[in-house]
Amino acid sequence: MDILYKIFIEPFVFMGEAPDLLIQTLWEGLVSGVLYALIALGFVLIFKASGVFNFAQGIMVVFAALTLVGLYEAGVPAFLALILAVLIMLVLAVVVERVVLRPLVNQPDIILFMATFGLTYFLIGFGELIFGGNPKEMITSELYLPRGTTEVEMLGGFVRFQHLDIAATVIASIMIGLLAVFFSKTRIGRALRAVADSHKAALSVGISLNQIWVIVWFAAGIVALVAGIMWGARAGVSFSLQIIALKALPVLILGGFTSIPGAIIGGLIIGVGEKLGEFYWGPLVGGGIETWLAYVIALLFLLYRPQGLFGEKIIERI
Amino acid sequence: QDSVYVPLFTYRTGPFAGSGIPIADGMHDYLQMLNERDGGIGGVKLVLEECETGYDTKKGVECYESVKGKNPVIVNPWSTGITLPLIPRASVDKIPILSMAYGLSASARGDIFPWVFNPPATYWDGMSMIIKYIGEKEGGLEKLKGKKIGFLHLDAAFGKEPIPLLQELAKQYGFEVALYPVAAQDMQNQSSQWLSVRRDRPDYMVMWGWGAMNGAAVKEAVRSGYPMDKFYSVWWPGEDDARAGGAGAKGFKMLNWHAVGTDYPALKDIQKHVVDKGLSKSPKDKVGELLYNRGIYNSLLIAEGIAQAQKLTGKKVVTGEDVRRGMENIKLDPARLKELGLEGFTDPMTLTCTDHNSHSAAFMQEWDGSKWVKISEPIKPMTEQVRAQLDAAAKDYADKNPGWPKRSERCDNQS
Amino acid sequence: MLYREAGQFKTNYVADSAIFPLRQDRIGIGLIIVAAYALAFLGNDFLLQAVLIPFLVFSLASIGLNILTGYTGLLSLGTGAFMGVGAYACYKLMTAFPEVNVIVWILMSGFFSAAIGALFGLPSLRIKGFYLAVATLAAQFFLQWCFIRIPWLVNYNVSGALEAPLRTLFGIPIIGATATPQTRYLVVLTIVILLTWLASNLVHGRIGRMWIAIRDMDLAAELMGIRPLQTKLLAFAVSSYYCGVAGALLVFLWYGGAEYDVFNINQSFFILFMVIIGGLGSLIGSFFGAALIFILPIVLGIVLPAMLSPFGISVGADVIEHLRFMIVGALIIFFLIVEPHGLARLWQIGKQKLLVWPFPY
Amino acid sequence: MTAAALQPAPAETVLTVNNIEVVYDHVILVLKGVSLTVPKGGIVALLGANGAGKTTTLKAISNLLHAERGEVTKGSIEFKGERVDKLSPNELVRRGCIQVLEGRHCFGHLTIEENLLTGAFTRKDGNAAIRRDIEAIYEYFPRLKQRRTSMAGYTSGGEQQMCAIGRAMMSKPSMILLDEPSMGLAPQIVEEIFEIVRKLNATEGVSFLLAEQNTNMALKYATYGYILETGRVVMDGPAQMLRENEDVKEFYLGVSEGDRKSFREVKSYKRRKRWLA
Amino acid sequence: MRAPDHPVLSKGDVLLAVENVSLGFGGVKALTDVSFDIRKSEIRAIIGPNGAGKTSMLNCINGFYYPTEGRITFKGVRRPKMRPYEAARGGIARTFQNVALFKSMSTLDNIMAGRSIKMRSNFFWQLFRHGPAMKEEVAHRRFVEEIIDFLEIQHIRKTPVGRLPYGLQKRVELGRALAMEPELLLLDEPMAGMNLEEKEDMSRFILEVNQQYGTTIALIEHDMGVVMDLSDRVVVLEYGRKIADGTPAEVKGDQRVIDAYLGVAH
Ligand SMILES: Nc1ncnc2c1ncn2[C@@H]1O[C@H](COP(=O)(O)OP(=O)(O)OP(=O)(O)O)[C@@H](O)[C@H]1O
Ligand SMILES: Nc1ncnc2c1ncn2[C@@H]1O[C@H](COP(=O)(O)OP(=O)(O)OP(=O)(O)O)[C@@H](O)[C@H]1O
Ligand SMILES: [Mg+2]
Ligand SMILES: [Mg+2]
Repeated sequence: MDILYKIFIEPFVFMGEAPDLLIQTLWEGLVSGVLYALIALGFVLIFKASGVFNFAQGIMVVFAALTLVGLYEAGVPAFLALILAVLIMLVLAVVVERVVLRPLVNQPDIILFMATFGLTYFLIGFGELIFGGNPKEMITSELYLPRGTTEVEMLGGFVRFQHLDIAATVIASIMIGLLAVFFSKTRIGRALRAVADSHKAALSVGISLNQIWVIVWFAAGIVALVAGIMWGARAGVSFSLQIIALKALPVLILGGFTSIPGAIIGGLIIGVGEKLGEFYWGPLVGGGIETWLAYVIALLFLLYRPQGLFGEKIIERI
Repeated sequence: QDSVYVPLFTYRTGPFAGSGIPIADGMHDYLQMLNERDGGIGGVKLVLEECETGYDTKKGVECYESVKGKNPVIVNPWSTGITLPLIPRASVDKIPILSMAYGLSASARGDIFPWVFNPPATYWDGMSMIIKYIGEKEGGLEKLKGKKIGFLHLDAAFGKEPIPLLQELAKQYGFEVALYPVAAQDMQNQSSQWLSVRRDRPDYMVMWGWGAMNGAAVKEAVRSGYPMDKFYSVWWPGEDDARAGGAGAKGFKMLNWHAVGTDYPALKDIQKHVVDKGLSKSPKDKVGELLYNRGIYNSLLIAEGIAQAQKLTGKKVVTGEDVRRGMENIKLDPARLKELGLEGFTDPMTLTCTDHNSHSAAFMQEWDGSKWVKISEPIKPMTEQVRAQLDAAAKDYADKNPGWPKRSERCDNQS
Repeated sequence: MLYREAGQFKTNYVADSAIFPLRQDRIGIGLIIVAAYALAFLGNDFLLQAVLIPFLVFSLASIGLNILTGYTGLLSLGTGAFMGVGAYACYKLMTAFPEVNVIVWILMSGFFSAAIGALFGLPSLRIKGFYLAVATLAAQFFLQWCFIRIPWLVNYNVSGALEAPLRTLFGIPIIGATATPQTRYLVVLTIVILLTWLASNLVHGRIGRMWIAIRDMDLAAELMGIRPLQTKLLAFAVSSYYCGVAGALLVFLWYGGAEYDVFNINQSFFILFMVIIGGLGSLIGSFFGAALIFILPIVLGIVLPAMLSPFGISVGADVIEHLRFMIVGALIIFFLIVEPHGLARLWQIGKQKLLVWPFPY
Repeated sequence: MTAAALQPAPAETVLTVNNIEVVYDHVILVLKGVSLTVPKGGIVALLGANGAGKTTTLKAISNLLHAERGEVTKGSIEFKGERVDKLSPNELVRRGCIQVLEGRHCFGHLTIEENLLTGAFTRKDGNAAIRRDIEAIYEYFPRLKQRRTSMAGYTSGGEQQMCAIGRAMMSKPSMILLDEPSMGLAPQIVEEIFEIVRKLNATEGVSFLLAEQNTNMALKYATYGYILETGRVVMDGPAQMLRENEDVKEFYLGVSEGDRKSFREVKSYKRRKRWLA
Repeated sequence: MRAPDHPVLSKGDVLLAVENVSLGFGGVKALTDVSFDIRKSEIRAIIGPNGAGKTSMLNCINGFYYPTEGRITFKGVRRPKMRPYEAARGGIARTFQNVALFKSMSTLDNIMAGRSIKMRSNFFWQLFRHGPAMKEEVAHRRFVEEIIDFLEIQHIRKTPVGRLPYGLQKRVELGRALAMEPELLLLDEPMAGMNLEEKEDMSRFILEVNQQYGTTIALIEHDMGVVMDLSDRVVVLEYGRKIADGTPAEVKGDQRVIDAYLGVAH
């Protein structure tokens, strides 16, 4: 009985008792959710356009951020460094298309997945060779990202809002909005879905896979750069950042691999869910349940909808 | 020319490279300095070879196997995960293992683990020192009654090790413990832990972290407005980790047992003979930083082990077996430290056959916004409590590993 | 012109459905096995301990995952955790019943991971493809969490780690510090050969066909009377069994003690990559994959400095490591481009070319 | 073949395939020197038994072989007078040559209408024109209009086939490579399709290369035909001539002794004569 | 598996009865109130324009779709919500409109896979590939070789089916269905994409199966020649509704069928 009380009553009582903490938890969840979504978005773009699960997205986040900071440390002015970093992501996209994707057209998904793993290895080695393995600080103030905190008095307590978090939320939302429009309203958007459906048929109707892939990898590169800046500002820029990319997996799966809004909503559900779970229920089992809670949440949703919340329906026809 | 082979396990790559690089540089530069300045130790050149582990157990074990054949005099794995599988092998391969203030705490018992050394203090020592220091600040350990101490730790063997002691002390002094585990893959994403901190309002926070976890924790503490002067850490954060918190990190405290900075003849020699000659990989301004000096301390022990071995055996080219004996005879007293050009670099420390750790005192230092400042006299560990933990753990290890050999290695300082 | 199938006629179905219908292949396999045993006496410690033992262990884990992902088409990212279950089960068993021979426990420990694997395989009826990865990821992280959080699993060791107490076979130590690399290698080799043989029997028989049927076209398979849930769960169980045994071998016969961290998600990916690069749905591919992903970096680590030094380039261990990463990454891509179906297919094509040699087709 | 002599002096050719050899997977030799030409505005049928290599030939032309690990190892292909064997498939579509893949290959997750729209990917002549053409296709295939908002993956086999053909037409090609257009279609739709072929050919001068098993139909609409067997051209000639060839009649048209035989009566002992052993 | 006692049926008894079946997908009605029956040992053709619901009908019969209304009785037993594998085990086999072979397996293995439901040896013996497992393997191999001989596909016995041309794939698929020794065989456009010669072969196989083993066959086909020649009775669907049912001759003459499907009288 006691245990039932602890599971089903106590957390809610506590929520009521300290509503400011509840709001703070929700806000933290929201922010993590947005940040997860930002990483997930990179995956979605590429998956949507080629059916490739891009294992290298995590390292691309690191690589992009490192390039930016590395250039800055080498004496390039911040905004020029930003532009150069964008260009380097373009070069990366072109190279990936030429060297990896083009020869592997029409291969099974898992093979392309594996190829992106090769890419990951390469980028880790390459990145560390150039930038070294030691962590760097993100150039937040040079990029005019706000710092500081606003403390709002409410509900008998206070809630802290980091300006950086607010900025991250705004930027991520704008970005996701733009991408969603771009991919759903344009001719390219339709072509992307076609390519993801079948490389062969897309080729046969004259869609240029090469061009499409460069576009999406470039878009994913830019998303990676933004994610790198935001995560870097939060946690520092280092190769350990790529571990975070794993967190994008449940988000992605929950939202559906192919849906841009899915990434954001999945991110929010996971972010808020895991923070609430960890904060209110975690102590029951000694905490640290955050590591798997996200996956369990995703799993529960999947049992209900096997293609994720917004994913394309899995067509089962015979 | 005669030489001894000293492999250095390092990780300049991978997620923990941030901590690994300065340590590797410090380790390398000190020994290299000996080579350059003195032609090695006792006239024998040191052959230094780095093996990159990436803090990965798999590669660490591979490194061990690859150096094993080259008669290494000592191995320092620099990872608890790598140390554990090496412990049983050490006695068979006759290679001493130096796991400096990490690894298996029980291996402090030289009578049970003759081949493993973990000076100058165990994690239990460290925890007891921190609690002691906090107690003193409060005006006596009894004053801790009713207080709450939060323990933020990496959710792995390393981070969990001090928990039993902490709980023991909590019982003894009547304070409360709140545990905040951080999973390795969530190292950089600690917002829920710090939310819980805000909920529980612990009076003090103690951290057992490594790699990116430290910097992220400092950042989060600042973010969530935790009073930094109540935030303590075991000896692993470096300058970069504290710097990550920006101006808000001022007041952050950590335990340490050696100096930072370059105001020592030996460090000057490193600059002169190694760094200035371009033989170091370290950027000049990082020489003398905390983790760099940690690396120096590690190499200091290696060098002393070799020197003592030479003294004991009369041989110039010593083997792993000799160095094991040498290590058991390390005695870093002020005179010896002065001789080495490291006067005041660290507190005196002695290893014996039975005590492979020395349970040395450490001091508290504080981040003043740009550097570490020593703020306390040496704090002695609570020997009694630690001893109990240690003996229980050592006995446990021997019990669980039936056939664990009784010490048969010779002892040179039976007294 | 040694490699010809001409003149080898099969007169009965037993012979025709043999796993190696070609005489040369049978001789080849025999030679390889003999050579593998001979290596125990010819190889040095480094070769045995740092190369061959882990290679065999990873091959076994790859076979396990190959059964699931390669043969049955179910993607799993929980291999590391399933290996962990085997290791922890083995530790519990061998410390609780030290009188029973440890080989028995190693082989038994797989059943525990089989059970857990099957449990986490349940969602596979509904969830497919990359989406299924989430179920296995949940297993990965949840089990890993259990390994840290349940001290009972490690008999309340203070170090929180698995230790390898001394265990013997016929009086010779095979586990523990005093076990020599030779004996450990022989034990691992024998277990791996035995289990590979069993796996090969399975995949070439009715069960293997059912697995492949599910992989190739699960709807059609169901319409032919193959029960999807049972078949998938069986694959999960068998696969996890292999992974579990591999996990036990990894901890006790290779590392000789380990932390929970060796069973992390990276281990899962590591094995998955072996399976893919080796060839999905090929047992021999599992060995190729393990060789490429595990042994190649070691070889590079040794060869690279030697290659660079004649040019007067002496580089640090870290640069070697970076180059190693880059080269392995590039090689993976290269091999995939040359043959997306893995090294096993490359091997097959090689054999086919040899059969028709000297003509190109 | 002497048949070549009967051919009237060829008009301008759009497509020339010159002695190509195709290898799959580096080891499987499938085409062993196939040559053919399609005259401008012609309808050429490619006939042959299962596995003769018709699909492979078409894919070689449209450069889709690469995606299946196939390779043209010998010979050359010219389209409108230019070598195209090194071009990417989309470039070829841009130049006006499009293939309808055998076995439908619609984009399952796109609706029928979106499928048709992707066909217009390479077009630059504006939305109005595209809309108009979509309506035209709906007119040909009213069934598609009814199902325009359904995901193609859920439509019936025949509907998908119509969709694939319609999609190719949307690119306004000057040459269509049609692989088994009649497969899975109801008889009246088959007629319809061939009528469309004829119409496009007549009014817009579109050339066709048609791989078709329905020999009857194919030879009725084609002007010229090639018969392929195990990777070689074994016979070619004007459709008229092929229709009257005794062997073709027997093997492909089923009208050997004057009358169509009932499927109930066929016995296995007949034929087995091949042009190639 | 529960095995309901089926009455032994003789030629001409109703094997499968479809009564008032309707099937809808959201807004789309694939079938509306369709009723017909299939008698033991007959060849029953189902024809109709594209999208009429023929394939959906087969899918209902073997449990891949559940009818939204109506009932299907097989061998006198009504099985609501029957899983496809239960249907297969009950004796219904089929081929598919879009070939659904196991692409990476050889012809032989594909057909052997079709025998999975007939194989019984347990996991243990499978592990060792000896004793009962091997005996069984050989016994079934013998049966499969008969099918291979019958379908004249010996030469591609060991070729992975993914590489086979379309027509041969269809033949292998028939082989796989036959391996199940079904009582009711559902063929979905078995002759699509074949030339005359191959259609003749296929017709021969179908007839022979029907005559030798008394297998009941439901056949979807767009080639009217084949349908008219082979089938005993024909049911015609249009827009999901049944518009005619009868002997080939009757159906051929039906004006509605001509309007909806045939276009011109054949
Ligand atoms: N991807 C492939 N890999 C290997 N062999 C292939 C591949 N595709 C086709 N083949 C082989 O090439 C030969 C020709 O096949 P193709 O598909 O061109 O024949 P087809 O004339 O179109 O036959 P159908 O009438 O059945 O469509 C066949 O023998 C087939 O086995
Ligand atoms: N799962 C489904 N979801 C939605 N609509 C479906 C589904 N299955 C079939 N349909 C629709 O039902 C109708 C009947 O389809 P069906 O495949 O049975 O046609 P068919 O008679 O076999 O046609 P064809 O001769 O072209 O193969 C089609 O319009 C199709 O789009
Ligand atoms: Mg074809
Ligand atoms: Mg159909």
